[in-house]
Amino acid sequence: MKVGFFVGCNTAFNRPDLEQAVRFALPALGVELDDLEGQSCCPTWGTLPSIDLVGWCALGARNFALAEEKGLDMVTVCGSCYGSLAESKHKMLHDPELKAGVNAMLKEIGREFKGTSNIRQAVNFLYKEAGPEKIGAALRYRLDGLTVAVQPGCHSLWPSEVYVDPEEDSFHPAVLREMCAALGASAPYYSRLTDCCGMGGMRSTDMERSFKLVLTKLASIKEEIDPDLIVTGCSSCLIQLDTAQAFLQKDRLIDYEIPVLHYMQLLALCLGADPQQITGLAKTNVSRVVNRIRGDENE
Amino acid sequence: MKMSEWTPNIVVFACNWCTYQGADLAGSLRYEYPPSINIIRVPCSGAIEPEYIVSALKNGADGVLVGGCHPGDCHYKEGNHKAVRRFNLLKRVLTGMGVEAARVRLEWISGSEGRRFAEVMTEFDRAIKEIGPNPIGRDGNA
Amino acid sequence: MPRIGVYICHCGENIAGAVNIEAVREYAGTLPGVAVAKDYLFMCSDPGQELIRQDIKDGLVDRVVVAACTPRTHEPIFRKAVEDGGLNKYLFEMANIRDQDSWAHWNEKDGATEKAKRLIASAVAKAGLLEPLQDRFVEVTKSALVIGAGVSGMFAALDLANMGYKVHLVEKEPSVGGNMAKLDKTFPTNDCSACILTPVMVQVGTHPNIELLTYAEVASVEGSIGNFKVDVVKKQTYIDWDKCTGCGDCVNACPAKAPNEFNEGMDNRKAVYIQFPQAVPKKAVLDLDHCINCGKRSIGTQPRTHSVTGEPILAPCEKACKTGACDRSVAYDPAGERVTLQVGTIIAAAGFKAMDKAPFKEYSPQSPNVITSMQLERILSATGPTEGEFKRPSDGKKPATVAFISCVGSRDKSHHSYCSKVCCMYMLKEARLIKEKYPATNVYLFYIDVRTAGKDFEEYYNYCRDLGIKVIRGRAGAVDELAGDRLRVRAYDVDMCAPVELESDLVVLATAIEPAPGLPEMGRKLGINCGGEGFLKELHTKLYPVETSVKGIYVAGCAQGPKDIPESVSQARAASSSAAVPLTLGKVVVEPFSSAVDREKCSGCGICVPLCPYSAISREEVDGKLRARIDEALCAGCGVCAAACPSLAITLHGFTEAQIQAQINALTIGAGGGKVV
Amino acid sequence: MSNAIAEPQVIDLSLGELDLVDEIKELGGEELLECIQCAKCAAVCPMALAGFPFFNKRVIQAILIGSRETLLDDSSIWACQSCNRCTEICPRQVRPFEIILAMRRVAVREFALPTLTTDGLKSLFDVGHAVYLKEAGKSRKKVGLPEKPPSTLAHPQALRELQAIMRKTALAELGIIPMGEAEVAGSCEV
Amino acid sequence: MLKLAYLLAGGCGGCDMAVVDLSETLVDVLPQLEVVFWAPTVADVKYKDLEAMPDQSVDVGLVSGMVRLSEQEHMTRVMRQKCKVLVAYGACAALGGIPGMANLHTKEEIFQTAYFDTFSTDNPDGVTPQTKCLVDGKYELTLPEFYGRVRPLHQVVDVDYFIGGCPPHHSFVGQAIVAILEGKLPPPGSWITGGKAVCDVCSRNPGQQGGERELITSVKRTVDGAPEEGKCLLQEGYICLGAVTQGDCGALCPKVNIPCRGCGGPIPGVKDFGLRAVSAIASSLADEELVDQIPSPVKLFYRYALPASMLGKKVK
Repeated sequence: MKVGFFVGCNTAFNRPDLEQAVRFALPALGVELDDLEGQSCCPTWGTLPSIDLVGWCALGARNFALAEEKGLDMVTVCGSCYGSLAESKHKMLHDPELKAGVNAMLKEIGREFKGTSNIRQAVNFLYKEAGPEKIGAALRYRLDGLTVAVQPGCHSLWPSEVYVDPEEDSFHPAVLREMCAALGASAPYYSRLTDCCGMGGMRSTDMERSFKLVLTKLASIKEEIDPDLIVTGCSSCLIQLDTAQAFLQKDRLIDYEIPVLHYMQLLALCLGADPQQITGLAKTNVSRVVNRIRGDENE
Repeated sequence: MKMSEWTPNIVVFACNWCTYQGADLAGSLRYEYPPSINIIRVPCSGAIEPEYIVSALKNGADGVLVGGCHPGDCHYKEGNHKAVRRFNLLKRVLTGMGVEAARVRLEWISGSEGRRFAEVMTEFDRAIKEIGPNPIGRDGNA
Repeated sequence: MPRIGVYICHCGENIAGAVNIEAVREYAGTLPGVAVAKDYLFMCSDPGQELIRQDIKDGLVDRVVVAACTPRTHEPIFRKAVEDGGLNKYLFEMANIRDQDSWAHWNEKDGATEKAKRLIASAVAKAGLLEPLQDRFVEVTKSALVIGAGVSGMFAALDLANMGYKVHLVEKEPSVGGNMAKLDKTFPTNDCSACILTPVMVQVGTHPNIELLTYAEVASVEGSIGNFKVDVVKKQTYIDWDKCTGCGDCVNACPAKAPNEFNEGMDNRKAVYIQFPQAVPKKAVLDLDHCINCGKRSIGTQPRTHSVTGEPILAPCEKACKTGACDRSVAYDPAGERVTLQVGTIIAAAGFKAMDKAPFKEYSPQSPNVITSMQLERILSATGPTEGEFKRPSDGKKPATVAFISCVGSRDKSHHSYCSKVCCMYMLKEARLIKEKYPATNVYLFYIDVRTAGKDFEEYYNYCRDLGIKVIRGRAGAVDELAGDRLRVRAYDVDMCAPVELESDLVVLATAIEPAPGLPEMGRKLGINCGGEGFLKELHTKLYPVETSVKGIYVAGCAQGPKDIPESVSQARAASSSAAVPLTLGKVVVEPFSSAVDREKCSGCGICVPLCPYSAISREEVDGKLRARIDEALCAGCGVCAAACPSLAITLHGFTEAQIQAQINALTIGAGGGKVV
Repeated sequence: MSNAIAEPQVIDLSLGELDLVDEIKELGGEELLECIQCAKCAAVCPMALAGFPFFNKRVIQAILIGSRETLLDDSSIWACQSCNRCTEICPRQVRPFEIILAMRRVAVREFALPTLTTDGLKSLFDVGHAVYLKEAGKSRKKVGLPEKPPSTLAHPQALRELQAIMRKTALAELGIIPMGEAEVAGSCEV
Repeated sequence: MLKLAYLLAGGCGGCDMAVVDLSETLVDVLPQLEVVFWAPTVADVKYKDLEAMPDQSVDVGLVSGMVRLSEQEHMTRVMRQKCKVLVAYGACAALGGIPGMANLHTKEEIFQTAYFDTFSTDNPDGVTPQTKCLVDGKYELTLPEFYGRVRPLHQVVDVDYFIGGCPPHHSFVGQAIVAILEGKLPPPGSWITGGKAVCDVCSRNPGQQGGERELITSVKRTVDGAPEEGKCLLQEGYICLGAVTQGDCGALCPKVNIPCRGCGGPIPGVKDFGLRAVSAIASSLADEELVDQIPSPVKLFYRYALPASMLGKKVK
């Protein structure tokens, strides 16, 4: 099968290693990627959605139109992209007037939004289209004995009505945990699993307050699970959890560091990708976990 | 007549057990809707003869609405089933005779749907204003 | 030429505040046929009615139009005035210029005034064509049906039975008692529910005038006030109740288990079971869905014979039964038994259901320690799964901290937008019961608003707060599971302006009161609408709170909307009084708005025959020709036949074709429609 | 309990700008008046948990009493994470997040928006990405990717399409994006 | 001697044939009749002859056909002036008839089809009927004006009696003439008919067979197989208008498996034939979906009665 890869901003510029992980893992599982040339920002919440409802939807609709023209669904590893695109599509499909307004704008650039393509969140997409079993069978390395804490990310959960893969109980998400289990890891429940990481508008507005949320979350993870690794389903959560720990350590609010990877990075690793290419930009020390997974620990 | 001076004349045939009650409820809850709405009380939407609707149109009413009980809720078991069949067949005849489909409407409004009554009437009045005055009776049609 | 009197009501300010009465009265005076046009502050008052009576007596008018409120409430009052004045009471018509005019167009005074003129013109046009009609009377069957044997249904049944009327009391469960039988104590007096309810259940079970039909459901209702024909299906019990003594031996012997509905699924009952120990009637029921057919003894088969002893191989239940009530060789009809009842009036008291916790995912319903209030009632009840011991479901430990969450499913547009009315009080009651028994328990109540309107309720609230129950204003937003089967409640304390968290051993969801399953369907069988909220709709919220849109059918208890026990009982007794009136009178007036065939015009085509929902139309031969005939006693006056008659041979009295046509003309041509201005 | 607001200010209700309600409804917060201030949204709002003075419930109440300046003087509305948990749990289907978005739209129209937001918008217009690091080419190359992602960045015609759309939005009216030829920004991280 | 005038207005002449069909009956009544005018089919009298007669000098006037042309309107008015009793004779005069279906189109549309669009039309100069035209540059001819709509007789002049049928059944024509001769006439404005539906005389009426009518469970067209012998056509799903139509014909069509199409006109008192049919037929459908299966409802229900209907013609 073939899908459009919606890269987004954070992945492309902040964590291209994650982009590389996607470009490795999906084809390895038989999913062909299309680049959707000319795609843009989703646009993210703090920009057009906060200024102009129609403008927000128009930019989202342009991205959808690129996929529709090729008859493809889109896959993203970023929660914000997923949320913004899914929500704008939902709005346009439920408000004919809005859709007409958007299409009037798109007409001038020779495009049209029909609503025939979906935006899919990469982990849920793989869960549904490949399934844990097939993924488990394709692995070169397994995570047996590894304990991970999952962070699905708010944008794959709420509001559940706008998403195309809503089979999850959004208050007790299980997909990411199951997908980690498929790699051989143990991914136990912890009580602040659905809590927000504090990235996004909050981090831009007030970094200190944003870190307060990370701290509460990390404490719950450390105390209840004490994992080897945190696995996120969202690139924003990845950036927040990966970078915030150094600040918190500096302020002596924590005295530990838990490595953080996006699920697609972990998957690419298990499928045999070059660790440097797919995890090389992590700020937390992921190499120990990486070596352990690849059995390179003694090298 | 200038369009700006024109306010529609709308005749509503309301079933005593639901839409008529719904209209009462709309009033007692003070939901507003345009005063162009004129209700004729009938015991059941199944008692409405096609002639009533056409005669209202022929007399120059700009819109006619039939209000009955929701399917399954008819006070007389199945009067509204008869009403919908007649209405749909009549509508086919009327559109065949060149009457705008939007001039006649059938709505199920229960006695507890005061708000909906007001909303439907407001919307119908707006829709009628959009299509303009009823030409029947104004151009020597009959 | 008729002489029509038009009487315009100000309704205080209600009409006069939006409608220019003077202009309307002047206009009414110019309408064809109008002899008198008057207005008065309150037409329905005695001086107002006197205006009408006097004008009739003075010979000034012979038709009356009152322009006032809605005929749904005031038509009978004015008809009486017309009759007292000496006219046939059906020579009267109302123009609804309040509910359907002034109230709805309060901010458009000119529009409201013009509309009042049109509505009066329409009423006058119809009035000119009114004909005198005679009321009909039908004999009343002196018995009643009460549907539902909860506290409302039982009181309604007892009242009617005590007046000397035969009452059929139909209950879908095996025992009477309803939801109240599940409760531990009841506010505001904290009486033990069983102590006050069981004597009533016994009375109901033994009253000579009450025929109890438990484990039964209403299948269909036909007829009208005075003479309803009701089909009731007695569901199959697979136990011969004539022989069953309720000893419970079969229950003890049965090895098959099923979730116990009476204990809200918190423990198991047997496949053969007695609903609860105080059940009335105390009879066993076999639940075939959970029966495992021990000894291959499926229902309706002969037992195999033991190869050695030659004895028949019986199932444990029938072996245990000493009276032969449990006999699996009987070929019971799974459809049960159909009984037909003839009754004069019906009271619908079908009760409610407390919502389940499953839909509220944000509150971790998968945790056994997140329970509904109804489940807590069972835990607190001496007849419940813990025999009244306060234990949490996961491990039987006594909770040290309990959190209650209010409005779960109530005031919630995704579930029920109404307030369930009783939750605030039952939460306080449950909190109080816990606190009184175990004062060391920490009890927190998370509220949106505390609503304790009711006699002695605020005192109850104050008492609870004195006990140290903590009330947090702020609806809980999440319940997280913690290690050790504990839970974390997350809320925002509005008074502290801060998010709060509470670790708790037990979380109680005050789930909404919702219509009992199947209530809308029952409403349809009875011909009563359910309101938007799904409860049976009363005729008028204030003036006719127990009547319904179907004459002779009344409503009581939570079938009409959420209410507590005092209110349910009050309404039940009000419904029984209302339902007794036709029974006492022995005959009821049937409005003469029925359809009649003019045989001179009838062509005998028979189109009308299959259209009548009451099978009131037949054809008979008149001078060698087929002509339709309408049985007036069966006709309900819907007018379907009249509207369909190809020969216009059928007249619906009260709403004749000519009358309606006159109204149409008044509203259109009369109002300037169709003219090029 | 340290984050409870300790120093409340007296609010003169008679100074409330009541037309704010209509403005919010107009700009996408249609369900505003359904709110009964039950506080369920606040119970799980990241902003409330992180200690921001205004968050869903309080933003709505401030709008309802017409306290426009309070909201404009404070940056809280821009800290909303768009997590939409409030949308999911609101028993009144108010969609509190949409109300915050609508309030942001009000703020933007009064030019009460943070610099970072303006930068993000400019960057979105200039390169098609709200988040853009000029130095990213290097790290992309480091992990074996082309310097530019296959987006508007690598496709000038696509960028012109995007800019054509953006010129039709309120951005242009408000003068946030240049009307003439674009000047490519340096980097922007929102 | 009864003076009789007969005018064929906008009709096909079929009604005239029905009179002739009376055969022997006609012979019986002829000695009592003096036909003063019968244009254009039977007697050689000119319009001016009728115009010259004193007003109210003719006892009975029959007009068959509808009014579409100014000529027809003029002659109809002359008939009214000269006749004491004026009868709208046959479906066209009484209801507008088959030609009345032209009221679904404008005059312009009709001309477009008749003078331009049809396959066999050769009209290079684009000529359409004019009220005046000059022939050979010297003879001015006048033609009647073609009106915008078809009207039944009563929409032009006061009509005393109506007789339906397309054509009226001859036995019934006889009855009517006898009634006129004997002066046993109902009040003016009435139909001189039995006033009962086709079902009343139809042997297929389920009631006639000891059964009872049931709701209609399917809708069929006459090409869809043959109805069961003796069974009610409507019951079988063939949209028969017998219940709505006057049955002075004796249910001739249903007898030979043809559903009644309504030529007998509505039962007296019915304002609008088609709407009565809509109400009766729609009410009788067992299933809501069947409504949409009824083919061309306007033409089906208004085959003979469109100009006499409440709307009368297609609304612009």
